[in-house]
Amino acid sequence: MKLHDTLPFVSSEFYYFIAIAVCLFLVAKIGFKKWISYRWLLALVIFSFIVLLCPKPIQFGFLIVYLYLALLLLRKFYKHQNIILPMLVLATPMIFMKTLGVFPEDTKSTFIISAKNIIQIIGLSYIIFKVIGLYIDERRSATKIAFVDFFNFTAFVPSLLIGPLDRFQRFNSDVKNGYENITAELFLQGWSNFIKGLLFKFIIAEALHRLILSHLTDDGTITYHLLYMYTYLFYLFFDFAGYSLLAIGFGNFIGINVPINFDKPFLAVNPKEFWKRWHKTLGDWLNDYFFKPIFKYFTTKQIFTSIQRQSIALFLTFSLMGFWNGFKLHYILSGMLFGLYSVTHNYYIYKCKVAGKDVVFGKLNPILVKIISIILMFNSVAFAIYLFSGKIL
Amino acid sequence: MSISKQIIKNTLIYFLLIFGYMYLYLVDIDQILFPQENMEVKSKIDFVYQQF
Amino acid sequence: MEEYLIKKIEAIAFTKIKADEQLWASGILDSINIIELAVELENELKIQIPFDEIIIENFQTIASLAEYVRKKQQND
Amino acid sequence: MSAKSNRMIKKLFLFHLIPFTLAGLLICGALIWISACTETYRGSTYIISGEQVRTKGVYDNLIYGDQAELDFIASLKNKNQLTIFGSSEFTDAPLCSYNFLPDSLGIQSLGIGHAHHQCFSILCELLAASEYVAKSKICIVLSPSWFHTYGTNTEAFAEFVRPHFIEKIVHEKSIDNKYKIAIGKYIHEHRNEFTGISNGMAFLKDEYCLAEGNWLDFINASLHKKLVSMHQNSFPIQNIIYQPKLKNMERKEWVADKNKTMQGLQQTFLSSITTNKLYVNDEYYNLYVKDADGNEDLGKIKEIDLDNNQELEDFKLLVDFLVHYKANCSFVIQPINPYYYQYADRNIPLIDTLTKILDKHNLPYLNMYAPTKEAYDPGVLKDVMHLGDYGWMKINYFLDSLYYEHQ
Repeated sequence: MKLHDTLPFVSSEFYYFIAIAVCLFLVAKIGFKKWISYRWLLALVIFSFIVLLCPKPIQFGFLIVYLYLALLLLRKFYKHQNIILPMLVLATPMIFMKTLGVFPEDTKSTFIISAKNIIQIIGLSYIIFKVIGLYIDERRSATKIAFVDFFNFTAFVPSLLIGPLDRFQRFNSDVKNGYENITAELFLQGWSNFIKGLLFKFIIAEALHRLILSHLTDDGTITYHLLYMYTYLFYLFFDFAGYSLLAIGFGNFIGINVPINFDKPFLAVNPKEFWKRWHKTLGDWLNDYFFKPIFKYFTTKQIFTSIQRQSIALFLTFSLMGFWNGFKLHYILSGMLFGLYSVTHNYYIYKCKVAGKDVVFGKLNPILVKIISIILMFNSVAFAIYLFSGKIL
Repeated sequence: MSISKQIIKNTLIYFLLIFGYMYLYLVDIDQILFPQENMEVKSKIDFVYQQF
Repeated sequence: MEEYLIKKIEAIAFTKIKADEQLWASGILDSINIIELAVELENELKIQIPFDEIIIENFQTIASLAEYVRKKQQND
Repeated sequence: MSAKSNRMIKKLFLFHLIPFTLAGLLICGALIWISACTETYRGSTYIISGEQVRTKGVYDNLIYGDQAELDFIASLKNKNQLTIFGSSEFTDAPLCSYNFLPDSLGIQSLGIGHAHHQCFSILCELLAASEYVAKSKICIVLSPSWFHTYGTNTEAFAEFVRPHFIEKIVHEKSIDNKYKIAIGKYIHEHRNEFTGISNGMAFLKDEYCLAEGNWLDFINASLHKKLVSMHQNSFPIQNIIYQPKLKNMERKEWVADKNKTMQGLQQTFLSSITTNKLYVNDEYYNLYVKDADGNEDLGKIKEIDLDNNQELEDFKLLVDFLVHYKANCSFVIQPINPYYYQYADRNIPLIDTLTKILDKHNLPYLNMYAPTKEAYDPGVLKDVMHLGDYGWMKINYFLDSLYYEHQ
């Protein structure tokens, strides 16, 4: 066993952990329901992962405790409707980490190295987003949030590393259902997700990487760039979607309906649909906790014209996504590019609505329009993801 | 989804899983497709000269 | 109330709607104009609609929206 | 049984067990089809021939290419030559046996080794030369410190057990399978410590997994073996043939007086020490023994669990090999400096075990181990554990009288 060096779904050791955890839940469901409640068993499993396998368990513990205390204090003393301050308080560790990420890997400064060492915790960005969502959703309810529920939600091992981003209410309703949720049906569904995830991540993504990406040499030709761009897009999709499916599958095994993250994204006809199909949980998060409040604020204050407000809010939202990925130029530009796509598409929809007809395609056959849209969207995404990869910057 | 379609889909998934495992992890398909010189194997760990 | 809401939505979405239309599923409302609608309702009906209550459940149909607005008016 | 669980079982069968079985059948079909398509194995032989160059001195490593390998093989093939295996005591000093014997007596000899060159890597090198080992003059200089490690480390293995050696071992049919399995076991257990697994290493690893591995290793190894045999041209294991042309040097007469030389060397060493009473040379003492505050930082010998000692197992296998292949071999057991190391007597069970094994097979050895300060002959070691000139000269006399005096 590689102690303190096992990332979820990456090292083979983790799969032993899954097997043991699933067995524990099954045994508990059959025989020990009265002895240990579901939420405590879940906490125990997560805790043992963090203590035994997770890198930097102490830092991780500090992070969770910091976030819980911050949450408690905010809920008790901060009665204002404005959510900017709470968001900043909760996001501080993440902002700190992303800032440190700007420094080059081979920096000589021992301060930066040790600071990086302390704050770079797996899944930090995802944990922070989950906690911000939790704060906003629950800020008007008086129900107490128990630490064990908070811990289970934020440190839920399957979605710890790169999502999917769950919501506290949804997650906790599954936890409350507890052992009732562990059914043969959900288990089989989990198994289907799991094998699909294995196929995506460890076979298809791995093959794309080993057989194509690693053999491409940058000779500056357009062929190289195009080949790299498309292959990287598929590689990223299969790797990421595969990971999400594994997380969903593992969640299903132990009775948690982890939300779907990817749904045939390359069939999207426009940016709006794309974000419902590609990393959906992040798209939803950004919409609910960033776009909505900021756009509502603009609208209430009547800043600029309607279409300008929409464009600015959209652009800011996707720029935030870029920054969230890391304070690196290629992440930020790629986020902005996605913002630009959405702004353009939104402007086009606006124009169509005003004119009462399709201002670009006119009366073209709808099937043909759909095909053209898919091709256009696919290539736009490919380019933005290529930018994201950092290969051209 | 119809039953037969689901069966075919899962057959394909299992087939690719096993086949991919064999050719990506058991043997390196790279070596079959792109023949190369026998590699030089080294130790990943540098042992420091130590006394007991 | 229902009449008023239909007019509002038609103006915002540039389209004609029926009284029992599924506003979200049919794409009449989307994440952008749903907020514009909420802000206009806030201003004209003098109610407060926090951004995290602008969700599909409250805006699904004319009926559910009307009920939500009435509840808000009673509270204020 | 409820309708719901019936439905689940049906689902499990229809969507998982049947597809899995079908996929298995398809895999078999695919394998048959692929093996029909691939060309038959051509096989390849690699011949390394040439003049033996080194008849004296030391190879601290065998990574210097074909000539180093050839010199090593030649050293064993040449029955006049003495091959000496050892570790960190091997330096360029003129009194080291592989320098002194050729220079002063005209006895050809070659040293092989640097730190961490331990029993298992020595065994593997000898296996590669197994066809020449019979009657070869071989001396193995053992360090007690080897038995305080986890056995040969992967760095030494990669540096001494060269790819050609592995390939040679794979192809050599006369080598008993137990040795091949032992190498396979080593590779399997250390597989994550190598940057990769060569074709030859993979072959030996499979041999082990098929013979002694658990069911998972067994399945993997069988599949791997099948796949490799289907694509043998992509995973070639060359048949290595060494054809060294041997060289012989002229013998010289021994001139010096044995006792005088010895005393002289010991006195010179002892009088050169000015900083300590530990019989450690000044340079080493200042560098490693003295800590920052000027205090002596002494070492401690730990107890060894001889029932679970990898190096001891390797040693037994090495002796077993040398006896079985009728090598003309001898051993030197080096001391440690008991003035520096406390509890040097904790190694007594180890030394007893080693000597018992050697006695059982009537193998000659020179035991220099001293468990107490009183038993220690100052100057044998130049520092805490490395042979000095005096110690090397003792070995020179031992080797000369053992192998050459009566010729």
